[in-house]
Amino acid sequence: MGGFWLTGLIFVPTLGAFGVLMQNDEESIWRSAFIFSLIPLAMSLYLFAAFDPHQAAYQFVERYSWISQFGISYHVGMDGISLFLVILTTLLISLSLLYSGGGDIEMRPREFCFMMLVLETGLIGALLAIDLFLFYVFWEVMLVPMYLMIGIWGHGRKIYATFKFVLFTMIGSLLMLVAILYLVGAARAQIGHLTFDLPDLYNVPLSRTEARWLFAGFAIAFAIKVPMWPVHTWLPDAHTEAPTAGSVMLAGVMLKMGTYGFLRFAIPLFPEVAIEATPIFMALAVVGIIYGALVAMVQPDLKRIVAYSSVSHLGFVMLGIFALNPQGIEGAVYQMLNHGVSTGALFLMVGMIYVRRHTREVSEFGGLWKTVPMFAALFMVVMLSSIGLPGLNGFVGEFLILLGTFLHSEPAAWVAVIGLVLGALYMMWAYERVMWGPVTKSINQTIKDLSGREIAVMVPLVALMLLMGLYPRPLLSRMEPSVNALLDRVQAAQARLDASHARTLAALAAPVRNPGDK
Amino acid sequence: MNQFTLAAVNFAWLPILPLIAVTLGAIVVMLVGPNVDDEDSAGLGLVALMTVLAAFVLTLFTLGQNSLAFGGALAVDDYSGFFELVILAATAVTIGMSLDYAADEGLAGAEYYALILFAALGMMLMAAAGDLIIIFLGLETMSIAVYALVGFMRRDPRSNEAALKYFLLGAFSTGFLLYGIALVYGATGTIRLDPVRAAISGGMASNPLLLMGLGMMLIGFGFKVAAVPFHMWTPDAYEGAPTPITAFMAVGVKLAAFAGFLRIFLVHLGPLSAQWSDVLWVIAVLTMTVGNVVALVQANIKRMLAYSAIAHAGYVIVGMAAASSHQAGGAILYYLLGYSFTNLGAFAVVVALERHGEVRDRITDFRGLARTHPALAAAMALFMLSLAGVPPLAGFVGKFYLFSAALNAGLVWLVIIAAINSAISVYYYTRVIVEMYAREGEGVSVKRIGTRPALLLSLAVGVAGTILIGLFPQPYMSASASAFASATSRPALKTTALLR
Amino acid sequence: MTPISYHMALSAILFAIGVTGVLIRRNVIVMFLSVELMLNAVNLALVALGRRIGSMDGQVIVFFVMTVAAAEAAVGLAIIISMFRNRETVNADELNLLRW
Amino acid sequence: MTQDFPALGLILLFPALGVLFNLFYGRRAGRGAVNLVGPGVIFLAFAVTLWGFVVLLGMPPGASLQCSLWPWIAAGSFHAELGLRLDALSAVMTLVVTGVGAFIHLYSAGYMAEDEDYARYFTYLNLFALSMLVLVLADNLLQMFIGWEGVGLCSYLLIAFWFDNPQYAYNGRKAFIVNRIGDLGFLLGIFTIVAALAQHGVWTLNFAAMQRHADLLQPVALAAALLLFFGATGKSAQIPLYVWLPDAMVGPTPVSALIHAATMVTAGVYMIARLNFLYTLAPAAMQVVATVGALTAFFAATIAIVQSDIKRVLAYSTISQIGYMMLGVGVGAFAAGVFHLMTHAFFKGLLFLCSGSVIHALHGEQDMNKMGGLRKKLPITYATMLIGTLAISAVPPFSGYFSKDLILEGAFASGHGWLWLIAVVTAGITSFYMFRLIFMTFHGQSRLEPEKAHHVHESPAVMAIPLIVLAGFSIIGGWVGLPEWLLWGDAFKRFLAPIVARPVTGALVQPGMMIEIHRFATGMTLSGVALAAGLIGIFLAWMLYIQHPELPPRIAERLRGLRELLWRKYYIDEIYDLLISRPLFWGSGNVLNKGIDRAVIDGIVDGAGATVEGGGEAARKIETGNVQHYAFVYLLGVVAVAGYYVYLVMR
Repeated sequence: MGGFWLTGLIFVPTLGAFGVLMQNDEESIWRSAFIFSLIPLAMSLYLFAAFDPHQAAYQFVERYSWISQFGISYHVGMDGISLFLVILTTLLISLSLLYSGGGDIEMRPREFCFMMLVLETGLIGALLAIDLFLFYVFWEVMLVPMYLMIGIWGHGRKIYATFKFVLFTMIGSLLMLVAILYLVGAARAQIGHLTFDLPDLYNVPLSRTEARWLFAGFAIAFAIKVPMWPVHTWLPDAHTEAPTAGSVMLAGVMLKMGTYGFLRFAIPLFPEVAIEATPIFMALAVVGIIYGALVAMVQPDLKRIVAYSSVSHLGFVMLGIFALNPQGIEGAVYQMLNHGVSTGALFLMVGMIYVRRHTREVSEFGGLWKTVPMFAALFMVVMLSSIGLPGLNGFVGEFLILLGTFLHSEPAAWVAVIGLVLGALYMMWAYERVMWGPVTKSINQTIKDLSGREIAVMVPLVALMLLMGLYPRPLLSRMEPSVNALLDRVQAAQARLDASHARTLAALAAPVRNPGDK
Repeated sequence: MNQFTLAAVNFAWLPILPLIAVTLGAIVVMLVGPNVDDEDSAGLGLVALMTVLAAFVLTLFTLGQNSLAFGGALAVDDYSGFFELVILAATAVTIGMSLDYAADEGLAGAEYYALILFAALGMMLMAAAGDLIIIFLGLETMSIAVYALVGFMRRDPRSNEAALKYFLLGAFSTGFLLYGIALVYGATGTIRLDPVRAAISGGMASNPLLLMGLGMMLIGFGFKVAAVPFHMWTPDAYEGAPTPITAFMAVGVKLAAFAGFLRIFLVHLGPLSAQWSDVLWVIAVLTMTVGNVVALVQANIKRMLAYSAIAHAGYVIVGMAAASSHQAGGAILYYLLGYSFTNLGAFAVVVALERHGEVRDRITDFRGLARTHPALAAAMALFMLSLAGVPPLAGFVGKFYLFSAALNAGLVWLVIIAAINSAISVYYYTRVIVEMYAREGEGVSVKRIGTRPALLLSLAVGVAGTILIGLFPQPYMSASASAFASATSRPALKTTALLR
Repeated sequence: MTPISYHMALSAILFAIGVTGVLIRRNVIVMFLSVELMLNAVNLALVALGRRIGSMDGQVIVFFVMTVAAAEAAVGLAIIISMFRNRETVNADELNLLRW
Repeated sequence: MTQDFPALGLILLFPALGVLFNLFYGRRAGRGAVNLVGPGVIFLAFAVTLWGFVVLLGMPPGASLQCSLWPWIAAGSFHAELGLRLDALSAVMTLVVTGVGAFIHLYSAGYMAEDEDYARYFTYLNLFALSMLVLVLADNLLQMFIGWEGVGLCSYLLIAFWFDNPQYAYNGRKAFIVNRIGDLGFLLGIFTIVAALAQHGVWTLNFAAMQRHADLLQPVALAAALLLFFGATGKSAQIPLYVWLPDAMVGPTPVSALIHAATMVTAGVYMIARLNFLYTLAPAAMQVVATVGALTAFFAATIAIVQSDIKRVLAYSTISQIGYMMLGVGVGAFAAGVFHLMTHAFFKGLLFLCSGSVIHALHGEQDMNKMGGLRKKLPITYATMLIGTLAISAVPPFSGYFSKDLILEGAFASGHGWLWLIAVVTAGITSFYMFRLIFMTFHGQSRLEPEKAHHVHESPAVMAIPLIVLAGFSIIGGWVGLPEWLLWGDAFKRFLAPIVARPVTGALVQPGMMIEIHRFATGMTLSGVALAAGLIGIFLAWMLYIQHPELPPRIAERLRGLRELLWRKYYIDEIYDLLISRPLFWGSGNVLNKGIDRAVIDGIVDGAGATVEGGGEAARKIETGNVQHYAFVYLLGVVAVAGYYVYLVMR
């Protein structure tokens, strides 16, 4: 094991970023950026092959001391959960770059590629970090390029969108920072030395109140990123104003950072609180599912529709996570990937249509199938995957999530399934208005069908949709051990909770006979 | 006997060699000054720069030993060494960005650089003070020089006004500081700091003279570090002053003031921390909040940076309020280190934008800078992010260190307030970035940075510091920690007899 | 001999007068004089305390303070003059180019 | 016993290949190739099915062929594999799907001869066949769901095939959404079953395995059965979710024949028959199924009376007929239900194709008021359609007679007197409106628009052949269900018995047992009554539309209210629109989007921002520029600090 795979994975993009700065003419900028993004993609695919599917522990671990005074180390590792999110990242970055080179980004391509590659570093780093400090660093690092991408290459009220995006996330993450520091302090009291290493921070003895506050500190930061209802309103603005590639990365990977954070940090660090908080989060998730779908339904702007659909889909993910059983969590992880693929594809296609017509208003379109059949057909497939049609990827995730939810709490599942109908409703309605019906606007007669480059961008995604829909096993089997490891912690916590309840009951029952018991 | 004095000489002069060097440099500049006309004052600047570098090197030699010179008047320890080095670096950078600024603005070179050197001298004295008088002397040497520098653009009424306000209020608050010194002297019977600590650790926690004096000194320093509500002069002075001097104030003056502040309160009044940490708690909250909130609505970059400087003083005071934590001292020193480099860099960019006559100090002047001067814009963005506390830059790691110290001292709420504050601060720092990158503007055109080596160097120092201190903090952290430790853990009074 | 508290009280009163002067007088020169009054009030306290403690330090500081005050006066007046050159006023209320 | 039979995979493979071919090469390869491949793959699948069927016949009763494909979803202990299972039940269904399907594909080649989008058409059609076969051959519930939603998708695509008409597009979506609503029930049903089994550590959705552990399902049987049935009401257009089917008629007529008559809409019945072991555990659920079926049958029939669009009449008749099937399975006569499913596939497919041929001949005219007297012009169509009509009117010896008879028998025998009565009445209505259709279309004098009148022509062979074939089946198709006292008596029921009539441990009703009518006399009486009802219907239709064509308008006049009620399909669409869609959209738009999202949440966010900024504005105003104000603020600080220390000292 070992080697420098993960470090390479994280920092090759950074090198690439500076390599791109060297380039001058537009052609070579795009080409070099794309090539540099292919390297991590290849590496991540190799790691997929080299990954030991039976091992729950972190793999390809690297660890070097960084800030010894705080026991902070550069500690990275990969497990069955981060593996796929990393692959998703590398893939989407490459595709976004490939796509953006085709005319979506006219101005300042060099800076754009730079941002994209730095963003990749941030995302992958955050996914692989095992040291809390390191994680926080990457967590913030990925914020900056995204913020600049929206700010520079965005449209419309991009300034408002960027500020909203940054402030929302910043407030969350700073509170998380405080929580991290407090946790580390508490750990120090127990193990004597400062450490930010995740495993060391498990089982830090905390009073129930402390644990609750700390969990809140983490959960708020992650919930904002997810985003869960009601802290979701930054998302539609950010998505809508962002350039296509920005939306793709934002929806495709960044939102997963929130859900991933729950899986990697919030829940394993404070399992008891997580268990106690389950009803709240399930409720919020369900609200998000329905709410997001309903609001998406009435959006006039294609991108806003997709954006709100993300709120709904991520609601499913959160629901699955807090089902706290294998079906739910594996479904959630799977759904993260699905959402990355299908929503990424959706944003790409919306971008393609935007490049052609410079509008995203649904009402501006109609009858596009007549003029751009290939586009329309691909869009149909993507849409079907997004609404979870069995046989495509979306269904696997949603089914497992709902099953897990059902096994955990039936009412939640009963409400959540409605999201499936609503999802189909707003998607198909939008599709119908854009692709079907007569061609109302003469300008739509003239738009061109997909270019070779665009097809090249879409094909891998569509292929993934089919593959992941029909043969999810290679993914699920690799997740299983890691998920189980997580669940073991949860079950242990459950046991502790039950025990303490039992004790309190006993104490209530016989306060006199055994006074020592409390 | 003779050998003894020699030895004494050899040994005892060493600690003040840097000071002497700076003084001599200043005098030389002043003497040769009149023969040089203002347009090519750059030469004088180089002389001054050389002086500073010389002093810097000399200071390196004073490191490692931990003693008192001149019967305890000067503390020769890594603490003073640390501050002196940073101060000298700041001075060097200031001179660097002044070189063609001064020529550009037609400032009288001789006085200008001499005053900078004298100010530096005062700052170093404050850092090295082992004695209330030296504190006072250093403070005044620095202040008086800076008053003059702020008002250095004689024809510019803004400059005059800034100087006058700073001067009046400065003198005003000197009164309070001095009153504080007097009372502490009265209470403890000594003006040497070590004996003060010795005296008060004898438990005079409720001695009215001492407490009142402590309060007064706190106010006096509060003024110099621009803590709310003693901050009112800051924005005006920063805005009116020549930009390099603004940088000098934001970094040098602050460092010196904190050097004295920390040495007196954290080190020598440490035993009484129960008596002042609550006050600092309140002041910290006020300072951070006012600084950040008012910075939000500033349209002038220098004024904005002034308020940001106030806010950062607030963060540092958070660290002071956490005196009970062993980390506090190191955290503060480290924070100041990172803060200095970042701020110097930021001001260097502002300087780079200015052109004789034209004031380019409105935030909107940065509009479109990314298009016209990508390098400058990138540097500015870097500094803004560091000030906003975005990892892995110096500003973030500093905050991180401070906050963990404060949490370590149990100041959870203070830290949460601080966190919320830095979230607010993100807004106005990123506003600059938005102006540079996101907004469409023709973009100001300025002399290519490449043609101004000194300025370029200053920028480079800023960038390098901001990145390195953030990315590889360990050495700087241990340096800060040990520097602070050396001030607290001095072996019992070991004076070297010179003026005995 | 008079108890120390008398001197302290006197110096406090002088100090307060100085502070009041700074706050209420509109003429910057007078304000500056008030500041000098404050310093001298402190000097009085220093001398008195020094005498009570029986150490020279008090008096020594006073000398320093007086020199510093002189230097301060020089710079201060210079600033005021250059100010007056540009604005033809020494009225504190009219110094409001820089605000907000 | 089960035997591995990998060839089953071919049944899916051929249509799949067809899909790929038509999708990627269809346009380039040209119409000829598509017309060859499209139907061809289905005929191949049909052939394979026949092969399997023969093999199956060779095996002892209750045997099944299987072909396991690959493991699919697995998480924790839950796991679902993809596999195929051909037993008596699925064999019948598969034969119907591939057989009838093949001929309808063939017919399509002619019907779509003028449409330039033929490649897309056959892509969809093959995809439908594929999904339907996945549904039918599935050996587990989850895989069935793949097909279940897949066919929904295809019907969506095919209803909206001519999508440039917004109305058609809307109808397509409506169909899918209504189906999805039903599918929620299906999904929740699956969950309920999984949860119940999981409690006992059994993790499976495989039909055979579930049947083995049927006793574990007892506690949730009712819930699961009802939920799944809700799914069936969507797919099979039963009350309350039947509203989509009539609108689905805007699709190409072969589609209506294949999807909305012969195969897809009967999936619900098939599913219930498949899960008979579950339903027999929950008599109450079966009661519901039977009742809903009967009522649907009746109401749909009544609506059909007044329709004037030839395809809509058939659509409502389909709903009504499926109601019969539901009644059948509901009363435990699973075999009867499936039997009717099969015959119905024959004659209703036929009827639709005929109507298609009529429409084709009239260049898209669908209004029966603009037809009449076509008997001469379209002899083949007329003949075959008449056969179909006789079949659906349950006139012996046509196929419909035997299957419907079995159902009625079952209803009566299982003691559902009322339902039986409703069914009989409905039988009467059915034959009435069907013959009304025949008479209005083919008899009387022509009401054609003149310009259409002269180039009316009989359909080409490629369309005529399927008509004839299906007509043949509509006649003989029922003979496998001759009463047991006749010839090979009751072959069909005996063939299915091992699947649908197996005693279930813990079941309260024992299917198969209860519907044995041993008394020949009773049997005869029952079918006599039903037959009578049918004949009365025909007679009435003859009276009204041949003898006294002037009467119907007057009656309509007289019973205006009733007619309006039926014409508006009992206002169900309007009610749904009023109660569900409008509030949904209005609420989402105004309450959620404008209200909560914009006003409340963003209001709070921006408000907070504004507050901070306002605070800044206010605080900066303190910075008046007047140095003495500064000194004053300073002094305030001094007083505060001094005060604090005074307090410390005094304390």
